[in-house]
Amino acid sequence: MRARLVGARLLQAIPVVIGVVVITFVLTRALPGDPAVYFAGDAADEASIQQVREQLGLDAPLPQQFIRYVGDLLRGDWGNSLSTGQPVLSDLARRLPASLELTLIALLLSCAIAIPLGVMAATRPGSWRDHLCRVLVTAGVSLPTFFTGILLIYVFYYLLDIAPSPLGRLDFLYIEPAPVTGFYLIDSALAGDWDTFGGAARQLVLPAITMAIFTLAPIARMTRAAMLQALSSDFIRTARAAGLPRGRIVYGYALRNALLPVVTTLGMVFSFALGANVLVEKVFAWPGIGSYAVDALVASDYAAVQGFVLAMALLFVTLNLIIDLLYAVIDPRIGFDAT
Amino acid sequence: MTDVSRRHFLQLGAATASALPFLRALPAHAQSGDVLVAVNGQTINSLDLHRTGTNRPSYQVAINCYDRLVSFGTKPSMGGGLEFDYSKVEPELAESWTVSDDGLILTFTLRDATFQDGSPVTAADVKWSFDRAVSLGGFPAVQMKAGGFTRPDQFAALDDKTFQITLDAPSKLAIPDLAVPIPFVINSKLAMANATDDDPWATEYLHLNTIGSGAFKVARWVPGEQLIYERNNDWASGPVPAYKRVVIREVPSAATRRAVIERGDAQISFNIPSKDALEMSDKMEVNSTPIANCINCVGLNTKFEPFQDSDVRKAVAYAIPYEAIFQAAAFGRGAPLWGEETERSEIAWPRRTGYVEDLDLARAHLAKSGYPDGFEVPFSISLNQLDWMEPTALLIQENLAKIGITVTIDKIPGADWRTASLVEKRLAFHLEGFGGWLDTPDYYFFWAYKDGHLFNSSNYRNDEIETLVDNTLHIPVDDPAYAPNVKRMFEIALDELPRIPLWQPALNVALNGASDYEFWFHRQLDVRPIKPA
Amino acid sequence: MLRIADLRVRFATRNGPVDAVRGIDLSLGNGETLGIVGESGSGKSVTAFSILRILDQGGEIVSGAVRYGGMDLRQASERDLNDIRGREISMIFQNPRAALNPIRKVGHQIEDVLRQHAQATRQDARAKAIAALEEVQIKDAAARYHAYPFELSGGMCQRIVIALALACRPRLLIADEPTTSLDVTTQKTVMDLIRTLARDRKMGVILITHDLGLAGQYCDRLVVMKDGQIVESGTPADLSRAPTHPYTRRLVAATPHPGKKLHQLVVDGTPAPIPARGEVLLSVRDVTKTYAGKSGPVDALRGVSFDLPQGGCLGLVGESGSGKSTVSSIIARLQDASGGDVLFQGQSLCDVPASRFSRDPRRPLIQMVFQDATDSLNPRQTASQAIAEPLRRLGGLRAGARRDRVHELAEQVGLPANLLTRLPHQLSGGQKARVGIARALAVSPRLLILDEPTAALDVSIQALVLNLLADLRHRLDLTYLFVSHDLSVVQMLCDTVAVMRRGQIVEFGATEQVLNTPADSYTRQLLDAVPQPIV
Amino acid sequence: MTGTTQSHGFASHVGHVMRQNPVTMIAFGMLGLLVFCAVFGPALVPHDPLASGARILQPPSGEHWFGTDHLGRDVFSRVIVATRLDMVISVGAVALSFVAGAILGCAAGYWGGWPDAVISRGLDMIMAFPLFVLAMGIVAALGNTVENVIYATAVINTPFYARVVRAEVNIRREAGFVQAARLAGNSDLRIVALHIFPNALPPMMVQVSLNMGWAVLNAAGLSFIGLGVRPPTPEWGIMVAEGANYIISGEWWLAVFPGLWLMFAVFTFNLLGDGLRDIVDPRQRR
Repeated sequence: MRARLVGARLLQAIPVVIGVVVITFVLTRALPGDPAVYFAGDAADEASIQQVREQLGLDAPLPQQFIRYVGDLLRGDWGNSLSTGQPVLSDLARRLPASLELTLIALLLSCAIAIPLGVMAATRPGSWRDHLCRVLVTAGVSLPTFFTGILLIYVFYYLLDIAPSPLGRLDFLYIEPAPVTGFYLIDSALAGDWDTFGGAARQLVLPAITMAIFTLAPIARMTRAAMLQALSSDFIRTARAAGLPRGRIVYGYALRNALLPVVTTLGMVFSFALGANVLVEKVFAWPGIGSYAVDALVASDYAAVQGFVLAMALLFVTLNLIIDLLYAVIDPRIGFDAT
Repeated sequence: MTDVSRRHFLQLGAATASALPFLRALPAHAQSGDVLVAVNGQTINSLDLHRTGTNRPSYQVAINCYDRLVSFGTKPSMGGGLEFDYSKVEPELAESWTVSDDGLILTFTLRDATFQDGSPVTAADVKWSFDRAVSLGGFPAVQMKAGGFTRPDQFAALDDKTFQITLDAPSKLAIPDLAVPIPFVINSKLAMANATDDDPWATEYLHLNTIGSGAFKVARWVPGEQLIYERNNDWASGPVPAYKRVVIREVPSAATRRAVIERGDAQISFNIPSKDALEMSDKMEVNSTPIANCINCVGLNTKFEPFQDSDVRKAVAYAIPYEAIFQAAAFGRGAPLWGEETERSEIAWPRRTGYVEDLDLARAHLAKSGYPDGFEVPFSISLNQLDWMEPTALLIQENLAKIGITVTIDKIPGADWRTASLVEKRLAFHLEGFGGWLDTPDYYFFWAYKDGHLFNSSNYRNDEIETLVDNTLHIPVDDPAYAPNVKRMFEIALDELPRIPLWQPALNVALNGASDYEFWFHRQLDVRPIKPA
Repeated sequence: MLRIADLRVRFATRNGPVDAVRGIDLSLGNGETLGIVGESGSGKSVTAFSILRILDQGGEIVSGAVRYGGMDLRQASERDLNDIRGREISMIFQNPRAALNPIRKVGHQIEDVLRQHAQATRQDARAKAIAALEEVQIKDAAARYHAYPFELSGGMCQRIVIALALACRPRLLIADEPTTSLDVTTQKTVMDLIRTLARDRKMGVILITHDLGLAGQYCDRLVVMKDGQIVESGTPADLSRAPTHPYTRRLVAATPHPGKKLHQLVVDGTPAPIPARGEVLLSVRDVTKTYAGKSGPVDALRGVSFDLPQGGCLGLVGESGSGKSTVSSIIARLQDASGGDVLFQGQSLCDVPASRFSRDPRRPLIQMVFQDATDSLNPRQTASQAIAEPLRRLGGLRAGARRDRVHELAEQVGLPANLLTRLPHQLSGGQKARVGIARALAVSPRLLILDEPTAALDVSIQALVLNLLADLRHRLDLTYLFVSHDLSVVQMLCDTVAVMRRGQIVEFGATEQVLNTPADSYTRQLLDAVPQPIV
Repeated sequence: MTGTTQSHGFASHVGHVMRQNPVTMIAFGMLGLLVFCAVFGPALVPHDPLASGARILQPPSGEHWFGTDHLGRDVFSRVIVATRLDMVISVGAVALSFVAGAILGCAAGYWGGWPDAVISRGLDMIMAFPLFVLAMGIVAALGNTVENVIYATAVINTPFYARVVRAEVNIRREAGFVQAARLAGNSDLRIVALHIFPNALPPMMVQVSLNMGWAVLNAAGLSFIGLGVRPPTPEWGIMVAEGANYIISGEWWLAVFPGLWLMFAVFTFNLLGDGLRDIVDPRQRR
């Protein structure tokens, strides 16, 4: 039954991915600037620009370019990025884990703060704690991430000297762990190299805090709303009447029921954060896909932009699938409805 | 991180590094003295300068990892440290050379040098490399052409140590053009071993590998993150560099770059904003070298109505607040180009223009023109060069408003900037900052004032300039016709004013813990001479 | 065993404090079953919640004492209370499915309680939970242990709630409307189960209900509550024979049972004349309806036919899912039939598709009163806007005339004019029902379809609304199609009854005949389930 | 039931909502300040926000409350004057996406079937894009103007509204009052527009308040990347982005004041949500 659910989900995703491919193609071609001119170099003349254009296949009419692009995609060739000079696929393979690691850590941090906050607010709605919590998380989401990031660097690195230099995923001091998953924390742990693990963790702290501050609000809000609803449900009254202690009622009964909308929100926040990473990555010189996309976009690097968007769309589809499966784990009702 | 823990980790890192296979044992700590860390804001996108799409920051790989036949000498720079001396051509891979009397045949004798795989450098390698530079097209071919090198049949390997070039016409630019980064010498045997039928010049292999005889080789390259050079201890063309390893770290945020260099986590921050240069100069060594043959100027596109009127152009020139711009946009770094020329020789370029900020004169010129009541015009600047273009544009906008010219500022994305300003030349009013690699005025005029040429973003055409440039470009500097020709060019250009020079920009480089920086015309970091402070 | 003295409960609401319970005194002896009867808002549930101190957010016990054994529950610490809750005093609720944690296996929920009160260890919890399930007569308890609430029927869920409440063998059970959301047939078995268990265990029971009949049947003693106060108490027999308080009298009168006449529902009611029956107004001919279900087509209607004469009142009776609502919405032209025809005044209604019927000239002639008055009023429209809505679209009246018509209608349905500017949430259930009726009458329909118009109302309000409907039928010469699940209501208002089951009419005839000599076994079953009159 | 009694009722309802929730009251007060700055700011600021001066990079003082920037312009004046533009961007973007989302959501939620399938997949498609990058792409492709920033922000916001509306419309399309409206002779279009959609307003208002703040942040982010409003127009995002380069060198006021003001505005918008919802929710009326 659940397998069918997964299948139906994947089927639904196909038109979405196709649409994304088409829109991205059109959008990239609408970008200003002629990549041939941009990449032909500083002193290139007409002839050499034309030469570059032909090499890039930009002289063909658009439909033909599109057909060739799709053909390449189907063969697993995502093209070469002009600005990094590498195959887009290998660029993404290297950079995606960096972004994912950062986003996941940030979200973990965010959840660790936001969910208890939301629960606390929901158990005392209308109290000063509720208002304070609301004001705090709202303040967090009101700060532009690039501003927070720079402020944190200034204070913790430049002034206080407690944070490591904001230069990407690992200080010069450490050796990159052998790539298994691409997540430095996991790879270094697998290798048993705890120094590198510590180094990678240190680098993660400031950017992760920056992003976590920004993502607190939606999670805390949704936790509060879902908890309020769960706490006012009849079964909570049953549990109270049966003499179950408060902690068990709040965390065992109410929170587990409230998790469903929270998981949905988490999914949205995750995909949103992955896209909004751009600015944080710029500030912390984080070699993730966000900064990759910006550079590609500014340089009209078609293959890179297309590859990035396609990767994100696939990730989004996968993420939704994971969330659906998570639902099924949390809520036994899911999966039976579909029949 | 405290110093104690730094040291602790350093030891651990070193221990682990030595235990690992050679290629993986790369990073080590910056403060160890063997390693130089340099930060810059741009991405290196290829290790092969000849490849299509290779960007400017990547040129440094060609400089640091490969040798050319010749190089320029150095002289003390007014910006601090040393800078290249265009008048002195010095040997690099070539031990010596001769020029035939008619100036058409250049014969080079190579020194005993080896590539990094141990094989000797031969004239055949030079021939293959030069053939490649003129055959792959794009920018390399254009630059080679400036020196008169266009076809493989001009190059010949006479024997293992003798290499000969035959020019179609003599030119004073020929030998200097061999000192630019383009004609670097590649290990042709290794390259050909990695070539395919589709890729006879091994561009895919050279894109990822450096196979030269230069001072360094690229040991690791992660695009968008860092590039690590490792010293070639057998470098024959110069003194062995002081650093064993150089890490070029990419840091997009200028604020972060500043923090890192100030805190001493990097030893060199290359191409820093002028403001930082000004402020950091009392804390560390900051070199601000005015870039040779480079001018930041205002472009007045003569294809557009108001700017066809020479009085309008003069009105604009008198309305520009030069000093305020120089302070706001360049923080006084570089060389002013307004007012009367008193220091430079008559044939020096860039030079002061004679124009000053004088709103009354500006109004008078505008009143004389066909647009006494002013007009409206968009002013275009590039998003990629906002640091100097934006303040400049704002200040010009403000002053022009005072004489009745309404300006709207139009930010153009980096990808579109070259197309719009240089290729299609469709920007009416804009900023431009061309600098010529070869440091002669006629070379600048060739690119920036000749009709149809790339950097002539003003669509300027003057028949006399056309002739003058053609006649002057290839004759030697000591030719009797040279000085009068050049002076006449200046006269016409500064009177007609298709471009209004503002100032000669400087390249700012901060060093904290390193020294012996040299400025080069290619505006890339040459790490070979750098030593620990 | 339990003594409540001068209990007062106050709720802090957005509109200021509201006194929900205003000083009640109650006592309960060992093994006694006490019924607390009252309509919605009377404070009966709040009283029950106060005993265990599980009031909703904002509720507060202002004064009074709740003594259980020797202990004042009002003063007890939360920890002491938690030992009493579920072990000494347990509670069961209405809507049993919602009362169970939807994502936890029912067996585990019972185990939670057992282990909380140290009645079971990790090892034997499961066996004890299954035993508790068996005690409430759940067959195959070991399999049910693994079920989730959504997999069980409502009756089964209520058994599990009871098992959960009784797992620790409490001495007092508080049952808050335990059967309200259950089918009539299930209601009886659940109540019987509670009675049996209470007797076996010598357990005290407080039964909270709005249904006087039900309370009378199962309780030793009754108290009647109104507006947070006890208005009368006594044995069921006393209360029904000689109610002293006027409210109790009203309540007793309003409780319907077979054989009761409509006007008897209200104190001093007079029977409304029945309009003369004319020609056939509505003729339903072999109507079928098939939905595209997830696993193939679903036949909602399998050929329904009947005639309804002008001035008649047809009761369409059936349980949920019988297709009665589908029939009514097809006649109301809210949806199309798959087959068959509906003739109105001799002309087919089906030749105009439902999506275009809103502009048909016959639109005003067929109107409808909806089941849930709250759901059927736009929360953003005031009462007068709601009533004026059909006038605006179909009436063709000017603003002034429209306002007059709205006032006229309000008067007809007995809605005070000062309530017309209120929004639905500011009106009571009965008032909303009147707005719904006024709206349906606004464009002077010939046929009025009444879709369970009183199902969501308290009995006393239901009595008034039913009498109003009878009165209007006479005054305005209306024809009614009355859809209901409640035979006791239908028999009072309708002159013809159609019993529906699984998309078909299984029995059709004059009300008397169907009620007294049902031909179909299903009709008999329905009749049996109707609660008997008190005593 | 005349107009006056209703508006009186509305005003007292708003007053009631404010009194009910202190945070809402503060938020509306803050909004009042922002609106005041947007309307009267340009007329009241002490300096011309565009005029450069000789005193560059001056720290805050009595003359320049927020200091001056790298061209000697008064930061305080620029911050206040920027309020209007940023309000226009956020209100414009939110209004556009509100309308588009409402139409799409109503169509999908009410009619279901293939319109629903098409619209939902279309929305999924937008959501499958990394939204900020999509906004960048749109602005880059259409050109660097305020209007395009508004369009781009509107496009990436639309799915959120459409989804809320779709869900709200869908649960109400068979509601009793909708059936009643049908019986009252309303056409489908009328029912959706006048009966169902207004009931979706309360949850939409929460979305509106969140998105207004997000729109400002989005515009600021675009400026940070270098896409956005044209100079020398004062705009908070540009000012923060430019000022960010000066933090390390000690000119903190360049980024901090616009950043705080930006935060203040976003904060205000975000806090408004619950209040706005209560105001448009008739059930909150007494």
